[in-house]
Amino acid sequence: MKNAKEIIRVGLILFVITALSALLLAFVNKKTAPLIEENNRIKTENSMRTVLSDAESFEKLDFEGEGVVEAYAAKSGSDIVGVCVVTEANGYGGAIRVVTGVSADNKVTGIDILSHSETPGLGANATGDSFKSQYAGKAAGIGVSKGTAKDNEINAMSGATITSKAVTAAVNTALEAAGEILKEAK
Amino acid sequence: MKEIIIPVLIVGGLGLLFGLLLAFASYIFAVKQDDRVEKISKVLPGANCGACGYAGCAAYAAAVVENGAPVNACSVGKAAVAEKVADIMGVKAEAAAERVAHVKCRGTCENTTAKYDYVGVQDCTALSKLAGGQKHCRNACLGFGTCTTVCAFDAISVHDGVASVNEELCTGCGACMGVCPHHVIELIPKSAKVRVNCSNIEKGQSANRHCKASCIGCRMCEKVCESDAIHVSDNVASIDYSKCTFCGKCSEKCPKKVISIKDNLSSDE
Amino acid sequence: MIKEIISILIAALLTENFVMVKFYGICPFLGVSKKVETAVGMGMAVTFVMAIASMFTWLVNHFLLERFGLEYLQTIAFILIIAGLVQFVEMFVKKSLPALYNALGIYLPLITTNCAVLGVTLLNVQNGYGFIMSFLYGTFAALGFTLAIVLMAGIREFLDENSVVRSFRGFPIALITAGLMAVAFMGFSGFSI
Amino acid sequence: MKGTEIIKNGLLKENPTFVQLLGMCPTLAVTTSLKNGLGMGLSATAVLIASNVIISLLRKLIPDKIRIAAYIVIIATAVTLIQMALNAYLPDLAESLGIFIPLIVVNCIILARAESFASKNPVGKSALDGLGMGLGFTGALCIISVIREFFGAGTIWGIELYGNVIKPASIVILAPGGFIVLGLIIGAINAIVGKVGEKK
Repeated sequence: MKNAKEIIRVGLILFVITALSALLLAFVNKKTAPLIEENNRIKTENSMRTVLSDAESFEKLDFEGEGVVEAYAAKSGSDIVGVCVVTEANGYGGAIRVVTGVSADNKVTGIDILSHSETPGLGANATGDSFKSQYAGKAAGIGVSKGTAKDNEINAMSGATITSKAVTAAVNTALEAAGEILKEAK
Repeated sequence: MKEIIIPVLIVGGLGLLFGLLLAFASYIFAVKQDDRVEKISKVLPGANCGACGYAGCAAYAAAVVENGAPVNACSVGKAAVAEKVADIMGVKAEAAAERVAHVKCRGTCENTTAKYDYVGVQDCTALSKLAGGQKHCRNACLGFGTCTTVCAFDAISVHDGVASVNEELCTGCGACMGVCPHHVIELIPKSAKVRVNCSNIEKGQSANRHCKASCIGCRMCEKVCESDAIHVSDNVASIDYSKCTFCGKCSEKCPKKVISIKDNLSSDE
Repeated sequence: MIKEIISILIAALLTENFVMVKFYGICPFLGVSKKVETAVGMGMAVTFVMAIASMFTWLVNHFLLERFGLEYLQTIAFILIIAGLVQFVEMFVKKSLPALYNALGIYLPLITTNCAVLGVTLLNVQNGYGFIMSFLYGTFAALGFTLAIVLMAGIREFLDENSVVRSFRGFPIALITAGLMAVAFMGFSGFSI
Repeated sequence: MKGTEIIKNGLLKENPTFVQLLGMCPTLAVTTSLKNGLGMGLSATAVLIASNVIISLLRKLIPDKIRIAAYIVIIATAVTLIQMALNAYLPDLAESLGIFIPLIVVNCIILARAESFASKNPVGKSALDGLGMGLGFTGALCIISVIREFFGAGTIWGIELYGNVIKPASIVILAPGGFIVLGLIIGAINAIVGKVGEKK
């Protein structure tokens, strides 16, 4: 019978440790979740401003789409100047969240990387302007080329083709979503 | 409040489940291992050199506990380890016969000459395949240092074409003995003052012709030894150290000075 | 469906080999690859843990975490499951295969922190694989790990330590060999069905 | 062992990266630039000290049967807490260190030190061991990342050196480069330590 008592004792010790850890985590998460939410919202707001500079305010739209996280109508005054779409795609190390600014005539005004877990020094270079600026002015269906980029194509980063393709996929998804939103708004 | 209780229940539940599972499993899989084996293997140096004759320290520890292997067999750990192992086993440890490697050859460049010029892999085994090596004497130390590569204690090195052992570093693990293609190295008690420095098995005059420092099998040492410790078998003398009293008479009588006394051994190096 | 399984198999074994391309599980990969038997033993232990872990973590994630929106608990829940499994495997191997247990030594408990095991469970969630797919990906990834570690053990056993410069023996030459193997595996990148 | 000896041990004699070859996953993946190497090293040191202290506090409580599960839960909790705190209160620091924190959970050094040191020694020594091992790890990471960044990207800490003049060998940053650079460094260290050993 001694064994049974021992087994229960060991089981309870692990229960106490895990329960305590979960309690701590839940408590800290409860306090930090709203803050993190707020930080993310500010960050998204800032990148949307950089991506679509001539918009003053961003109104969240309830738009559902495959790979689309959220979409905002970019307004200056009352008329819609463009659309900002936040999309996600799977890169080399994990999900990459991209915000794409789309002008009224369905062209990319600019993109920004909100979050990624790509390898530092390789995929992580996607956050650099030299890579992001390639998307400006492109229309839907952007291609990725390893050699010299033809029209509507961007140059993949050397050693990080998977990341380049993932970011491009995210931008294309955003362009399609923006197309639908702009069609409805007209 | 709900979103605190639920995680605690989920992760806590998982923890409890695994706690019970592991505790239960530990009884099913309880390994009846004698804790002395654990203690002994901790005390051993862990070099896994196999000098004690077992596959490694863990195997030696198990052998000591299960089938009573000698407590002082660890020649690397020497007396210190033997004591510790002894008191774990509750047995008295007699002084371990500390053993050292000894090269039975003095075929240096001036004592013997080369049959041919060898250009190829600098390895004794390779060289020994070519007519028994570069030196005229076919049992000589080949001098390419394969033994030095396997010695984990850097105790053996080649000087003037012949390997020689630094007895302070040598732990008697026997790795060099195993790898020497001509078996010129043997393990002898460290305290052995009298040593035979040749392993040439040829008859007198050809041995003489092949190397100035070779044993010609004249048996003078055998005649003069009172404790019947030294014998000549296939033309080379060898000492039975359990009988040898290190009186040194054989060394005086040996016409070719093949048998040396340890204290003058290091001087003539 | 079959095409998708084969493409995952090829990816896990070659193009995205867990050790050679994704850098997961290097500690045991270097530590245990001295002899082929221990490498195979380690491969089997990791395969068992990764296969079971992939299934178990998918169940826990689907029915418990996602239902209550507790994604932040993923790391701790998954690693708890893996640790439980590894300790179970450790006891099992200690009882029935003591020789393997001694050979693996510290590297058996270190399977818990083996990035490959936790990596595959998190990847299953991120790729949104179903129950069967998670199990398959876990097993294939483990086979990729085993392939790499056995190849490495084969090379290191064959590698004659004596021909290597004394200071490069052991881990340094193993690392350089692994680097050259990684170059070979880079040849597979971009290959897909 | 005295305090200073424990730290020297972690830094030199039993350096986790160069001698024990633990924590390889983050070491090879992250050392592509000095900034990342330092970031990873420091965050790993913080977690290592925290987990060593907690584990050595609880070492008498935790039965041997569930030691791995208990240790890893403690480590994972510590890491997740730090990650949450960073994201909430120091968003910009989290920005640069964000990617490294989850990697720490699977860093073998922490569990290895917990299992071989913290579970057998009092709190003071365990904290010192955590510090020593952490600094040893950070030092090693910095050495590797300086070399890989210089040859692979032509920059150090992001400052352009020769990148536009000669095309840097980007393979040094890729997977094979990591293995080979680390192998060469350990070989060199063995050679140097070997020489010093002989002279002593």
